[in-house]
Amino acid sequence: MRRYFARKLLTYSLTFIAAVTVDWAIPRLMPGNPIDDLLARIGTRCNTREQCDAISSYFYNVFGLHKPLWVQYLTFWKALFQGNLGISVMSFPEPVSTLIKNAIPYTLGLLVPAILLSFWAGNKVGALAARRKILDNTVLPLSYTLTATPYQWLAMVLAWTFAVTWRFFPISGGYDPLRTPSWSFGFAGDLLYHWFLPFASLFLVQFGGWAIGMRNMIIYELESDYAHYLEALGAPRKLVRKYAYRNALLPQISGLALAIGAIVGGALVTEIVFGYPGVGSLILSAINNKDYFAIQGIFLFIIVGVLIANFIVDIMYVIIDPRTRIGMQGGS
Amino acid sequence: MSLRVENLKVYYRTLAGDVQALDGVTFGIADGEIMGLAGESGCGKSTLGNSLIYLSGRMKYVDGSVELDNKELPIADMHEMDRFRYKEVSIIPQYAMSALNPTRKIGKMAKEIIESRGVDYHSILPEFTRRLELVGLSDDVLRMFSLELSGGMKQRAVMVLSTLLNPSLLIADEITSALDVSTQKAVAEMLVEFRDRGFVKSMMVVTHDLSILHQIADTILVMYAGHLAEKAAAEVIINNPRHPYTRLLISSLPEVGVTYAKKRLTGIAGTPPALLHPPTGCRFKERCPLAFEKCVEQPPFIEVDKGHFVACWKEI
Amino acid sequence: MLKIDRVTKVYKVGTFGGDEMTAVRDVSFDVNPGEVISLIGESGSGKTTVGRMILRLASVSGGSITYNGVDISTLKGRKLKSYYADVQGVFQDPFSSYNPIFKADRVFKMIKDAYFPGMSKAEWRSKLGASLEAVTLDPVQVLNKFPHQLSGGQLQRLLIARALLLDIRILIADEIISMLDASTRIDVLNLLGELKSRGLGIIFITHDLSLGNYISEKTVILRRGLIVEMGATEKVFGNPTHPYTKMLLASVPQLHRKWDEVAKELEVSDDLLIDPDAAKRVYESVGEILAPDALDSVLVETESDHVVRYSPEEAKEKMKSPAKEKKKSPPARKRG
Amino acid sequence: MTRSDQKHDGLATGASTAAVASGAAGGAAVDVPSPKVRTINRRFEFLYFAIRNNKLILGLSIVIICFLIAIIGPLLAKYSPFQYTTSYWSPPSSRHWFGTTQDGRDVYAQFAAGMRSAFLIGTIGGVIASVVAMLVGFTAGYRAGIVDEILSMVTNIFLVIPAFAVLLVIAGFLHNVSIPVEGLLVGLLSWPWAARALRAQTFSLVARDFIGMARLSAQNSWRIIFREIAPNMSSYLFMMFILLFGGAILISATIDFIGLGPQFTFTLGKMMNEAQTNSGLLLGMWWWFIPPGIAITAIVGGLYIMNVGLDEVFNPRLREM
Amino acid sequence: MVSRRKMAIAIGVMVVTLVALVAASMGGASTKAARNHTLITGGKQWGTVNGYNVYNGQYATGAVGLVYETLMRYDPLTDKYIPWLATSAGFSGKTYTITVRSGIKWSDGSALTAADVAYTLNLGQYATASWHTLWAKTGGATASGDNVTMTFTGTPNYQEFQNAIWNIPIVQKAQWSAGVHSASDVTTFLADPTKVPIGTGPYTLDHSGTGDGTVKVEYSRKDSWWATSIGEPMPQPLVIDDLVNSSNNIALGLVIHGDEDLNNNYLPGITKLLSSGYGIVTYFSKPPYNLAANTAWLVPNTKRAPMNNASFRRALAYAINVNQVVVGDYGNLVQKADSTGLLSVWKKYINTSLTKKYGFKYSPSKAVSILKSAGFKKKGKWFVQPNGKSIKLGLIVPQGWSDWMTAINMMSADFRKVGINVTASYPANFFTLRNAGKFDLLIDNSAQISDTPWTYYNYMFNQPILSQQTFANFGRYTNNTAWGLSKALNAVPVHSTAAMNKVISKIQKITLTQMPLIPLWYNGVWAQMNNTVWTNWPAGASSRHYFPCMWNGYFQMTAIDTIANVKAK
Repeated sequence: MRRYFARKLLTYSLTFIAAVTVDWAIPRLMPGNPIDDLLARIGTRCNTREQCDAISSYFYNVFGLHKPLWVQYLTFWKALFQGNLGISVMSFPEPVSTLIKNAIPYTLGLLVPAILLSFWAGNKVGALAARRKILDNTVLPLSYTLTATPYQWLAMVLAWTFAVTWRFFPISGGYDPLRTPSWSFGFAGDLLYHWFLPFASLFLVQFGGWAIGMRNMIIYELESDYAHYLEALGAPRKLVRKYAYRNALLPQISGLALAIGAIVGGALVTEIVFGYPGVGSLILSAINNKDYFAIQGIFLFIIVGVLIANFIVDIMYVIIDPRTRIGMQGGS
Repeated sequence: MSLRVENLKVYYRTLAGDVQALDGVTFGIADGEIMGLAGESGCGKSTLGNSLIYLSGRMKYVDGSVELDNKELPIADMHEMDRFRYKEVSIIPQYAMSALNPTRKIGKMAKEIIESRGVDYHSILPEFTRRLELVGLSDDVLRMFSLELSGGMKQRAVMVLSTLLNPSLLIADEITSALDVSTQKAVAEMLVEFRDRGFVKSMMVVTHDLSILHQIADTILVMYAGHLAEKAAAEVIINNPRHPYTRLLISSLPEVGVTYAKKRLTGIAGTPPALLHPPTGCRFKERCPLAFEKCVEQPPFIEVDKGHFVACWKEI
Repeated sequence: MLKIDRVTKVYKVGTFGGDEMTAVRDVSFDVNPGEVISLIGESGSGKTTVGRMILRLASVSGGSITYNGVDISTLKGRKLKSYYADVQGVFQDPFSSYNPIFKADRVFKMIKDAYFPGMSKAEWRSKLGASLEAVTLDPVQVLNKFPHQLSGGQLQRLLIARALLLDIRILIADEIISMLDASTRIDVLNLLGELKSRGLGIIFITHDLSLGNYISEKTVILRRGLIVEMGATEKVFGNPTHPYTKMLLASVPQLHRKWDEVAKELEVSDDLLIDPDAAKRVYESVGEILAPDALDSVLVETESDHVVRYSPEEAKEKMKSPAKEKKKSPPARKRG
Repeated sequence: MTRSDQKHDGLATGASTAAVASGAAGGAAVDVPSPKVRTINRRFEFLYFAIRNNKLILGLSIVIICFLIAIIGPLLAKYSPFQYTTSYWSPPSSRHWFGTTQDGRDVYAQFAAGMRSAFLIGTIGGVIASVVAMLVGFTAGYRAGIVDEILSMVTNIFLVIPAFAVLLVIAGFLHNVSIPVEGLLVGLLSWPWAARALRAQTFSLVARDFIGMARLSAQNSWRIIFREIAPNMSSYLFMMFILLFGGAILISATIDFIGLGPQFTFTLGKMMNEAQTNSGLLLGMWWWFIPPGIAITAIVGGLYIMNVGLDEVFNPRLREM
Repeated sequence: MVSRRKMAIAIGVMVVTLVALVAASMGGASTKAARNHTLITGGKQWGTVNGYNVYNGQYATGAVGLVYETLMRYDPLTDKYIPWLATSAGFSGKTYTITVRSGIKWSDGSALTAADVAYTLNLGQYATASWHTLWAKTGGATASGDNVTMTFTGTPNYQEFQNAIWNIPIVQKAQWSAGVHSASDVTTFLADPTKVPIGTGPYTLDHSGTGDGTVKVEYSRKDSWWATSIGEPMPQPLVIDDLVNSSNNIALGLVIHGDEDLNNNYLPGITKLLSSGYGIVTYFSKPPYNLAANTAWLVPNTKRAPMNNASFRRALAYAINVNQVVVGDYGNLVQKADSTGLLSVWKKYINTSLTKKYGFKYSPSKAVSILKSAGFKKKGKWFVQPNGKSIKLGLIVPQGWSDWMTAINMMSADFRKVGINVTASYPANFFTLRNAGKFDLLIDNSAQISDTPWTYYNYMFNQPILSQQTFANFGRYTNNTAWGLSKALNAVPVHSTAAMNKVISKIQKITLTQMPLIPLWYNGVWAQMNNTVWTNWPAGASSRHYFPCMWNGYFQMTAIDTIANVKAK
């Protein structure tokens, strides 16, 4: 068990180190310079050259870009461990970590329910579809369509249908801007109201994937030896399917671990479509504003988030699958 | 007679057409009898074993009837057959090592399957553990996953589970082929023990290994290319075979003590016929050294001696 | 010619190879032209590993395998190629030995490409014909066919023919007949016998004692990577000494003798089903891994051309009186 | 890794889960009555099932139709995708089949060009990802040992890093990503699941005796990998390529949607991006953003369905269902 | 069938939730102020609201104007300065004297004094202050009584100084002197959100409403505002919410739904919606719909050939079909620029006889003939330079600026039609390329509307050319005469129109003949207003001639009048 986690931890650490290094290197390898962009933004207030030079050297200092690269790299790490992701250019002088902190609740609020509910519902419906021809003939094509749909497009279609044409839901935002965030039912309701469409589009795309996966896995499981054995002993179909479902769920869970990265990507673009104030919208404005520090910070945050999510799924898998659990305890 | 099979025909559906894997077999197994079913691969012996309990997707019931304890087995009806499975007919499958659900503890799986057949698990549990002990397994295995058992342990667990409801007929399908000689012997002797203790009334042991059957079977039924070739008491088949195929088969088996230098054995020339379009008449005639004109007709499976059935024109 | 000298194989298992599993331990024997050696053992005995090490399909962890005085683990490139021109193998599963998507005679083509690139078509055809004839195969029946269109016996014989193309000296036959039907396996076995008489050295790996007995001059009984008994075949089978050998012999299903008769004769207890505890013990001893105290056991030559493994104490006794020993060795100890 | 992991490796999305996994499962263990029955030619058998598999036919038809649009579509366009005409915001008409954008460009022309781009990027991304996956997977599976350890670690690292986020960052910093560059990036980031699946497959194939036979025939490693192992996985490789192809289209559409894609070529994602940023949604210009999404869904969905069909064709166990 | 039951339950739960959601959102609207007391604006604030430091270029929308105020305001529509915190401000000789209005109170209740003004102006000692170079030419500001004076050591930069005066927000000495001790403090002070900025304007920042600043910045009206005493109406909105903008598209949605009363995004297609019943209005009801804010220029890099050739630059000017951009790209939301590039505010400075003589208009054939007579030759499809070298130029704009991206696509097509090989692209590092002079052609509009054309000419001719040009003369045009004239213009006192015109005419001849920059169109003061909740918006057809715009610098022009005059419906 310890060895298993040691290995996982090693993978994750290496991933993290690689990600941090890439993250640090990319903006420094690319053409362009964040300070130029920052100055361009402030440009209207900067009327003479001396003044602009003074400001630019000031910003070079603030962002530590005047130091040798290796110092910058070490500083980057040091700052990272202090939870310091640098200062945002677009929201100067706000720290990037604050920007991310503000955006997290929205992204998690979208992602977690969407992942869990779609996983649960997709698997259930997929299992039902494997059982019933009618369902199979309806759910399956629908699922294929959904899972092949780009997240952003489904989001656009939902927004167009339910927010623009029918006006059932708001087009954008995390809550009615006139409201002040508070612990009230009114505000909670408003949050949910704004949450629903982005959630629905994330949910639907993933749902399709899980449903198909489960449907196909079940069919495989039903062809396995233990299923045939049960059938030969006259066990009712229900029991056989129950076993098949349980066992088919395991690869689905490991599939979940692999899919998390893609789902996060989907959530980002969905947020963008709906102007949902999460990490996705944040990274878009960071990119549009060439806010290197924010881009770096958000990227790292996403990596860490995905690593944590993967780790949770790993643990879940270990708990659910006796094979890995026993294998880890050094059993036979 | 515990089991009575009449003119059973079960074919395999393939692209090219039906493979006549089991083409009209008639035989019986008496109460308390262990019948060995032997033959080369592809002779239809597993098809016969399986068709008595579970016709898989590609198997097609064509003709014939099966009677167990004077009750007709609805082998062609997947659903109807459920009533008889496990309780009346049971199987230790070829894939016994992988027959256990990998994600259920063995006890729990047993409970679920037994209760699904309307039997109270708790009342049967003492007997279950007793039998597990008999085969050298402690009741700890009930709290284990199949992963935690060795191959032999899994096989024994399946043997006990399969026979727990004291079926009238047990089909043991190639259960010793993948085992080492020492384990093979233990498992084979266990089968006998199960019969002796009345866990099962009668048994059909499907294997390609005649020497195993000689050790444990009361009678041996030899199949060739979907047809029955010979059936007799085990000793008779081994020591006094009458079908040319059986004879050639036995004479080609090396034994401890026989050496290449001293006694050169020979195999049977040729290969078994394809069953997609099987030859008419005796299906062995192409390889048979004794074949003559009459062999173009299919020889009947006839009792030539008491309890000794042969399908060969030369023996009639 | 081929000398296996205190060969050990350790597999690394577990994460980062943290654990070790010794599959073969201190195995030594020689193979000479015109001689068949049977390596007999149950699964996990290391018999296949020995074969794979000789064929350089597995590396050697300890000891050495030398061919004509050259350590084969040093062979590379052209030298390895010429080693394979002398030493070849045939494996257990005939269907697995052929790439299922290519025609079966591709195995010949590979040999031609590697060893006879310049040979003319006609010359090659006659060489191939000779090889096929040696294994009694009709070229018309077997050439230009997919593996699944041929029977197991035909496939195994094709593989032997493939080895014969190279004018080999040593053939490793790893369980080559265990997956064949009873009606054809004896023919393949007889073929090995013929090759032997042509001067080939054959290592015949099997779990079936009767087959080893049928064909070989020398027998090596392996258990959990260790040689427990070894010697001339008639001595090993005629006078089985190690309890494991006896147990194996007693377990072989025989056509004309029942198990109890053999057991009685060999003094192997056969009470496992009567007494659950006994049953347990037998199973556990079969499934048991190498007992630690077996490590200091030694091979003792009990008679000429017959060595048996004993514990150190017994060995001392044996050394003193190497005469016909019939005493049972203590039962294998269970691991704590 | 547990066995089940290996079996079900490589699942970029839930859908591909089973599709890939199914490819991994071995042949059927049915008691085939006689070896002679198998004499039916495999190719014939494949074709027989292929032309009778509705899913394969349906998926393939969709993909072929899309492909034809990509090939012929641009030839039929009366305008260039970047050409500004004088009819702005117009809904579909006989002059502009798919209507025009707010600045008067022909949506059909953009759509047709976008279809071409989609197939191009799918091909580039799919090929690159397949090649990397094959190199890594084959090597790791064939070499085993320390090489395997290292490659697996690298694979796992790439597997956990969300490719999309990396692409976002790289594309955000690179300016003017062309379709080939975008395809390259997508390809270089989407191989890991395939590599892992291939590794498991190779692992099981290496244990097969014909590999040993090839070695005994003095064949070198690469020869064995590409002449013995790879051909055995051709169906699997093909299905893997299909999934990578579809995946590349989806990922690139997302990148393009964020506005980080190619500037001088039209892609379906770029169309959605322009429709979104120019408020096509709010202005009710459905003809602008509906077609590209339908096209992507059709291509990718068609590929998925095709894949399941192929799976059923290649894998006898699934045929009865 | 347990699973089916679970399914049913699940679907049930989801339906109930959904219904609850809709109900919740339709019912209880418990906002702080009723909608008809709340003015919702948006369009300026991109990204998070970050800080209220008005000397940092990205201060929260409205911080200057609603909270902080300036000494003077300037109304470009009438070309008049409006005394604001100062009752008067102007030069007498080299001394600039400011008389601070009495009776003005800071939001903490204390009075605005000359000391506050002097303190603010003396922040110019720090290099990060925008008026640092101006300040350095003076002996600093000194306060005496209600007056603050600054005395120049040489010729005063009249134009520049006057421009600065109405752009410097006045801060409270007591609050700022506590925290500002260095150059960096000037731009970062008050970053701490718990510190309420103390200003003189009609509104105060409401931290509780602003929250984390990711959604909006909220202002609450003060009960009293000094400006009512000079006839300014008390603004009606009790609350102003300026929403954080994430995309034009979302902004449009808000405007359509009446959820944003005033929006200052560039919203393509807004004209389509003017008559569609959403209640949306613009300043003008017909083209160009909006007032002009600045000139978009085509900037040729004069350090590269053939852009160093004035004839070539002229040919470029003739080749561009600006009308196509105006109609096709902008949907008539902008206007074609005058040949001088000067905004209509500066009409009085345009020498029409010069523009008649040297002005250019779209004419591909003229472009070709100019090129030919300047020695350019056609080689196949493309023109080559007189020395035979080929011409292959890039035209760039920043990535993501969609209207400009479309514009350069259209323009490069125009150039290619003439035979000049130009390719459009949108590099991510646009600003780096621009500042370093690594480009052929680009579009820029850095110079904004102001009280003096000097800002434009400073932008055009600023010298010397450095390795990094951060704010002006991106084309690196070196013309000492022109630069000298620009400096001379700076030294002409404000309001001396005749003296200014004399200098400007000379400059105009240079701009029209040498074409260091090619004026393209006037970017608009994008403003779409919704009449659903608030009315009385500025309109060209009414007497309310104000800038309906929340951009930086526009409050002290006339935007504050927009706020003061809106009325609840």
